[in-house]
Amino acid sequence: MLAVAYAFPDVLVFACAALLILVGAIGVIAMKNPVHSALSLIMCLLGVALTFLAQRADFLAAAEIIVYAGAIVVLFLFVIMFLGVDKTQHPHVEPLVGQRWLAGVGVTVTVAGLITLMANSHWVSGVLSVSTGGTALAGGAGNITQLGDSVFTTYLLAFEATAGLLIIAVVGAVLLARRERPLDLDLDLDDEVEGEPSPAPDDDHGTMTPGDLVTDAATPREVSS
Amino acid sequence: MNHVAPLILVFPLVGFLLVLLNGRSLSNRFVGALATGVVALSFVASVVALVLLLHDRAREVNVQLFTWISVDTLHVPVALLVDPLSVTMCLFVTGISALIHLYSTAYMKGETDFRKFFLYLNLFVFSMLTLVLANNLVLTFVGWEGVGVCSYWLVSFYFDREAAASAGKKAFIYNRVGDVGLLVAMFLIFTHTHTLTYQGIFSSTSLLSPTVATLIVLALLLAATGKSAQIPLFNWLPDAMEGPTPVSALIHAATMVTAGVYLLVRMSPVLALSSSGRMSIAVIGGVTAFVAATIACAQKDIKKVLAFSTVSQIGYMVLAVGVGAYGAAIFLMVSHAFFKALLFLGSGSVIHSLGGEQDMRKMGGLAKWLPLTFPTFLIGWLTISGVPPFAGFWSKGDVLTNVFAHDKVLWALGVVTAILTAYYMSRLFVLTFRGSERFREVTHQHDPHESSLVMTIPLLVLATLSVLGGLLDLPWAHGFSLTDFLDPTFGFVAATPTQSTVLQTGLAIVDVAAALVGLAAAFTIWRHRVESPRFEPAFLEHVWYWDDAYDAVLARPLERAARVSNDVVEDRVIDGAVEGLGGSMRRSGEGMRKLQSGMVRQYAVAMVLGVTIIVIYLVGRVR
Amino acid sequence: MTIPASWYLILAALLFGIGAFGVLTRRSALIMFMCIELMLNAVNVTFVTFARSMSDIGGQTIVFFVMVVAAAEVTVGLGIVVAVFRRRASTSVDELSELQG
Amino acid sequence: MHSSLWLSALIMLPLLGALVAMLVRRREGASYAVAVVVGVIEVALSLAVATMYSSHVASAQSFDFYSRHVISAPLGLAYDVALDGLSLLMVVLTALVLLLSLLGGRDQRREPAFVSWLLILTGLTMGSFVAHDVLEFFVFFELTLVPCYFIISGWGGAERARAALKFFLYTFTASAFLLVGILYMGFAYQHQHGGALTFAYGALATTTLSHSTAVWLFVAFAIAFGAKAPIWPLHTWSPLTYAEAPTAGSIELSALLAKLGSYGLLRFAVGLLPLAQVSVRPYMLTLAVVGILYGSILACVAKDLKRFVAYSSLAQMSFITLGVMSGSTIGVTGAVLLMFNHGVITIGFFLIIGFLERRRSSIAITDFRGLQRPAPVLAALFTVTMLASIGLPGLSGFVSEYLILIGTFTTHAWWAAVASLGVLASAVYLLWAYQRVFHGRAEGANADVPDASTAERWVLVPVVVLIVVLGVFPKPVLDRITPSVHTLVTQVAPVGATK
Amino acid sequence: MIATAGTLHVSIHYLVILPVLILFGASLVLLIASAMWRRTVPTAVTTATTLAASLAVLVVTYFQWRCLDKSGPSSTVAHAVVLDGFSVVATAVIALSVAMAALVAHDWAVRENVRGAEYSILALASSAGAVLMTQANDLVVIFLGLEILSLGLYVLVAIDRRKGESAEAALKYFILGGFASAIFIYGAALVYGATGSTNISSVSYFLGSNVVLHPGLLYAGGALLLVGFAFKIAAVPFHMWSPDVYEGAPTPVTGFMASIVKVGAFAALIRVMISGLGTQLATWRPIFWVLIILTTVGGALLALPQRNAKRLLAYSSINHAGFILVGVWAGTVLGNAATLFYLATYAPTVVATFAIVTLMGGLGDERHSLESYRGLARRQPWLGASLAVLLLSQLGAPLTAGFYAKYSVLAAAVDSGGVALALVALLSAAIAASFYLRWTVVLYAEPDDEIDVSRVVVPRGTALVIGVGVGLTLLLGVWPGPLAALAQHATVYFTP
Repeated sequence: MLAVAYAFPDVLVFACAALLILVGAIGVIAMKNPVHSALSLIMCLLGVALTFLAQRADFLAAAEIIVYAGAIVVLFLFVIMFLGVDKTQHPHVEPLVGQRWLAGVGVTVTVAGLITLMANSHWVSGVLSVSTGGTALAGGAGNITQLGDSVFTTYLLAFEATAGLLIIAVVGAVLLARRERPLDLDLDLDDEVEGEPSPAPDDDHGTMTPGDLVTDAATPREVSS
Repeated sequence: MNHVAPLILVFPLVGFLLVLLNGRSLSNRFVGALATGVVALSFVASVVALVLLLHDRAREVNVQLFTWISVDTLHVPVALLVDPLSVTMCLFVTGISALIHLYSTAYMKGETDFRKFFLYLNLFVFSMLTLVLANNLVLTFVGWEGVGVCSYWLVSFYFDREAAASAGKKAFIYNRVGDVGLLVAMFLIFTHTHTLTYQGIFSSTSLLSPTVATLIVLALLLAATGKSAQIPLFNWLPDAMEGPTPVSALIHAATMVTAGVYLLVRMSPVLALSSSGRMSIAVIGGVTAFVAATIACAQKDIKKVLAFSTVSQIGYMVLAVGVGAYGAAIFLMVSHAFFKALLFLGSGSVIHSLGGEQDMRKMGGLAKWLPLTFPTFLIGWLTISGVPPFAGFWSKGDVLTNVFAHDKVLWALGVVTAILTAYYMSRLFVLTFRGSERFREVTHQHDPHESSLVMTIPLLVLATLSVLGGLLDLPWAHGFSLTDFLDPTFGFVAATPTQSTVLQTGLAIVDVAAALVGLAAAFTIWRHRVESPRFEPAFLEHVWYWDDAYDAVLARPLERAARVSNDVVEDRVIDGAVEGLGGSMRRSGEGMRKLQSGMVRQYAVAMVLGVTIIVIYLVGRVR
Repeated sequence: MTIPASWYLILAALLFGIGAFGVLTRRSALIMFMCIELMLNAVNVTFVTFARSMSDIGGQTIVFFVMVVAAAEVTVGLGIVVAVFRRRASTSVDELSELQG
Repeated sequence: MHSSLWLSALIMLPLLGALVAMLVRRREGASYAVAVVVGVIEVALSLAVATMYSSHVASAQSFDFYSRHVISAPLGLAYDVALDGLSLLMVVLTALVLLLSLLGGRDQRREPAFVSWLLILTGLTMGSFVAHDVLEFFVFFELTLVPCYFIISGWGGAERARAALKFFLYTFTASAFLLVGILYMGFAYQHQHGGALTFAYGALATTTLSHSTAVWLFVAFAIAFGAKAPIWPLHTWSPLTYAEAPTAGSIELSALLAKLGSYGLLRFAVGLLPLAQVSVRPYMLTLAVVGILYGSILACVAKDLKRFVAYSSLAQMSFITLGVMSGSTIGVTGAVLLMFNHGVITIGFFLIIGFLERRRSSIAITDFRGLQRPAPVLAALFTVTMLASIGLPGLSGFVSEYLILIGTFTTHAWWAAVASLGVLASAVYLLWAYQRVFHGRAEGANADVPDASTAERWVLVPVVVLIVVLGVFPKPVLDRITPSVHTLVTQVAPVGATK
Repeated sequence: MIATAGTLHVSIHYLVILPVLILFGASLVLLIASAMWRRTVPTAVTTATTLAASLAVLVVTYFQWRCLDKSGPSSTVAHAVVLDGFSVVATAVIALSVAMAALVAHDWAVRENVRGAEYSILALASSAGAVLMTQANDLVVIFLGLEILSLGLYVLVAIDRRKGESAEAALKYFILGGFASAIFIYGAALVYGATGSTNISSVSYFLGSNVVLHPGLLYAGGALLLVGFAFKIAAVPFHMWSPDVYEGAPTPVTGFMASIVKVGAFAALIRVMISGLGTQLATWRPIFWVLIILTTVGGALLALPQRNAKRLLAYSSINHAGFILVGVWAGTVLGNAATLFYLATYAPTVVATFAIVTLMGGLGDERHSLESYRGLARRQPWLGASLAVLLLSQLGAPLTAGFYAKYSVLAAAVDSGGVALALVALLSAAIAASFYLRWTVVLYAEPDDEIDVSRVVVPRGTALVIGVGVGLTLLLGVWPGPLAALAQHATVYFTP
């Protein structure tokens, strides 16, 4: 095993990545506790980052860890904590008849089918290097340069569009997460412009949540539901 | 001729229209006079036409009026054919009609629908004349149907009575069955000859193959059985007696019912092409004559007896046609018109005198109370019984002689029928005029009274005609007889075997014997009796259960079929399929709705399964 | 030895499948989101693998966009979950079936 | 060749009339007056057109009043009108139906909305009959459903909603086949001849189609038109709908709109697919014969008068189908004539039934008895109508029925022979119904039924006059129909007999 | 289509992306205004801004069309977006829908006393996404456009936070939308692997110049992309979100969503499946075929038992989606033109319909049972007649735009040999007719005394929207020529 790893370091890397990914992914769907799921997700994402590294996508590997593991999963965890999420759910109990069975068969057949189809094409059939004009992918700093070039040329519009996407996401999150004030839905962006959702307390259920700590005390309003 | 022939038609039509359009403003008297007058004028015109025709060497005149239908190869003109046959028919139709119109003015007096009666009657005369004078089958059909519908109206004249209404309907529908035959005959003829005028058809008979000709003849026979009340369509006629008695006399004895015979005679050149067809006609006629005669022996209603007697007599005519004795058929038709009209009007007079009673068991001994009706009726009775020298003897004898030449069995049947005829007519006569007076209960102890002069004059005229009718066609008067006059019309007649005078005389003796046997038997049996189950078997009284058979075989199954069609086929099968389709759509909508459970994960599964199917399809495609 | 692209692609497909299965079987909206993240990551792996196979930087660039989308989606998604949680104190999607039929 | 403005006027006048009727709806009776005026003008116009129509116009198709304007080339949409012997009578009938159903309808049916719908329906039906472009025809044909739907569902009987829906869905579904068929022909033509998409009648007639395709198209057309006509077994909407519709609605439906079905069958199925029709003829004829007998049988057991007329109409319309499919000039001419005659006769029937309903608030046959005594004029009018329907010679029904039967006999003897039984059957059910309603002793409410009022008599006068005149002297009409029919029928001369 | 790698200069034809910029810019302006403004931004201002922006877009599309006429279709920003007739017309339709929906939403907000700019901000941003989809020439751009559109809608659906359904609908929409997005982008990845690019021009160029002997990867990618679109347009069996979302969302949002999502998604669908992967049309057709049958028939059948107006319209829109797919199935110029024609007629119709439904919903937006429409046409003839016309148009009655819409897609299908398809679709329309008619009957039925028969107040803005919707429906029904010609003309420029 070790010998194999020594002889083919790439295989070792791949094996590690695959292990991380699959175990992490299965963890996400199998864990009872959402927090555990989130942690499994991090594991999975680390594996994904590893595959990126192994495939000369150094920058993306870094971004994967920073954006996903660093921001997104943290966001998840934050919300989980914030909502004090119920742990009563048993992933092993399926209320919908046949759901799991259908899902299993459907997904398995689909994935198998997709793999078959991919194999039919010898895995890749596209032309080489449309955007880099045939030059090989660079690693390290070169990778960043290439990415930068690409973003500001071929994908300039997409890049700009992501800006819009983020803005709308922010606005949306802000709107959604505020407390219910049915007759007055104006935006108070002053203190929420940074894009983090500002969770509001859940007064309906009388539970003390972390959200209460960030309630805008400066603008006390009557609580209504 | 071009002016006279249309006039024959126009007079009754004018009468009809005048009454139709001004009915309310005209008095009953005027309407009666008008209706009678126009028919009389029509008779005059017919006489003129006869005179003109006699001066016409061709003995055939075509009067074109206007084009009725003209499409592609189908040309139907409104045109009249004046030839010996049509003129003969016109004469006796208009003549008898005029008499019966006259009779009716008195008979129908006091009826609420007096005007309507004459309206129908005039229209009937018009239709009958159209039938007779038409120069093509389609126009004949117009008259054919016209008389049918008038008969419908007149039979159901007392529509308040359910029986009358039903009888009218029955008459029309039975006729209609025959009409289908006439239609099919026309279709066959047109398909093969591309013409429907008589002259056109007769000049292209060579285009008709024997099979087609037989089919045509059979179709025509069906038409004739309907209109002329022959087996199997004869049993509407007795029911038609629900109509007023003059109607029975005119339509259901003298004129309309002979239209079938007329049609067959008219189509004689086509009949000539099919011997099997003619044989069928003869058999139908012979059998009908016999069967109707047997039934007449057991009827209690005076008009019913006369009705079956009519059927039987027309059977003779049809028999005559079947053996190719067209002249004899027409001769019998004319003489029958005289004596049967006489008998009906006489019976009408009797009924009238008894306040509407028709049951012979409640009559008897009327001879002394009805001094004019009795002798005229006596003449009628003797005439129909075939007693010489009255018209019936000659005409029936003519028929039987011809039949004898063709088929001995049918002749025998004819003779037996003759015996029966004499028998049942005598029975009728005895029960009505002889024996004890049984009518008191009906007349509420009043004495019966003779009818007015207006009613009896026609009786007298008809009685005269019945006596003298034989002169029209005496067997030895060759060259100046009805048959000779008519001969050109028939064109080709199946050769009548010449018969020796001895044989003819022998046959005449047989006829007389038959009549006397019938008379004697009737007098013996019925002089002292009113009812006699032995001689009135139930199956005869019930018309051989003919109606019941139709009921069982046709009417009831059809009714059941209608119910089944309505309740099962229509509601459940056809509409059921439609509604079921709609229902299944609704149900499948409801069913699919259950899948729409609100469970988001199920929605996702549906999506995945959709993807799965697409992927499977694609995998299959790359393979 | 260089790992063939097929290995990565199969790995990605499996990851995608696991993610999809998770979406179908987990009732917690939060975990469903995580599963969607798994699916997106499978896409990322696929892109990167293709980018390597074809020596094309485009694939890597797209991964970048996918990450942004993922982040944006999560932001909005969690906002919705919070909104729903306010009413029901549950993140289970099975309890959301008022709208149906 | 006359100006097509005449036809446009015939189409537009009722539509404008509807608009005016709605505009003046606030004034009591004004809408109705407008509608009646429009109806009178429409009848006059149609008679004028009928008089002007010359059956000897130069073109081979013998179309008159022709003109074509393309509305949208990409959609293949055009305004294209023309008149020939097939549509001439239908135009007159359309105008007549409008006027008579306006005059004969019940008083409370004189609401502005009702008369507006009626006018719209007339305009659209008129459009269908003069449309010389297949797509244009379809548009009009389909559009007629809308006013019908509103008329039935707005002013019908107790089950009006169901009846209207059933009627709409039946015809709407069936017309799906028509639209697809039309499109198929249009594109087949375009693929063969290039150029813009067109549905011009003359153009489509020249499309070359394989035999099986043509047969399929014929079947599609037959379904669409068969549901409208109706042809057995696509008729089951009609009893319900006729029974539930208001009198004017029943008149429009059976006297007029049903004719759209047989007209369409003749003009488009037979006219555009002459060779296919030879193959399907036996089947269509069989359906027609079955329809004749089936309709007659069901008419015998119908429980109310409108259903009764519905089934008798099924039988009559089947006669028309028989004639249309006969493949003989005589038969087809008879069918065209019967379309008109049946229309007139049905107007008569439904008007009288409407009068009876007004008197007794019922149309159940068992509710009537012995009406001839208290209402002799009504009975007489019914009798004339009935006898025309039975096919009594001298009245209009006979000429057409006779032509159909004899024409069919020359080409398909057996079918015609069996169909002749329909002549018998019609007598059976009509007389039976007559006996039950008018004969017998009138008692109770029936004894006090008033006879036809003067107004009612005058409404029926045109019906009776047409019945008699067309029965006695149909020649001018036949002379106008025959050339067009001949052109249509002789298209198949090489294959089928033309006699 | 070779990318300009190596240089950092990207030429940008601003006219092309101006509609997106305007819409997004307006959204941003409102966002900033509401952030800066101390008080709540008056609804009138936000609505006016939305209207101004969408009208500006309409004006821009006019110039775009002029530009097209002069110099033909073109692509810009490194071929990421294109200017062609299709995108121009689709953009115009979206702009019109946005304007109409804004008016409806305005009156809704006034009635419900909802203040604030969020509807306008999100609607403008979403529509920017939709416009981006119509122009996008790159799978990634389509993906981003789709996400912008969707994220905006998720939030809009949840905007009425008084109601639990609103949030429920949003969550369902979101979960399934995210799922579908993941599938879509996976498809994009596979297509990328199969062709070497995500740019549609490049993809089509690649497929046009290479014979793909082993198209498995391409097929897989295409299929997943198709599924992504099928979800957006709510094709059966990917439709299940739509009734729930239509019902749960605030009614003006539903109308907005029903129109612009369809336009954006169908535009992108055509660009991807017909323009990009059109060489494989033979492979996609059977899938479309089945989808169409399921969608048309399923939508119609599911609508039959509905008693809720919004749900009914949701299923009806599924049925319509099936019809529009018929045009896509054809895959010809005629088919594209028909699709465009359908979208252009359907969008205003459906917005106007939902405008009336919004009105009828009453305060609280809750009265949506069909029973509440009983006798409407008798109380308020114009409103009732308008709804009747709109329903008849959706039914496909002649003399309404809906007829020619259906007609044109069916014509395209028949032209391409899809007789059976056209027939099935039409028969589904017959099924659909029954529920439209049932609704119409209710409109004209005798009012039920037990139900509140208060007159519905029709505010001017909504009245205008209804007027425009009905007017267009009737105008196009009588005179479809210009739009048909435009649609036909538009697709001439289709592929750059």
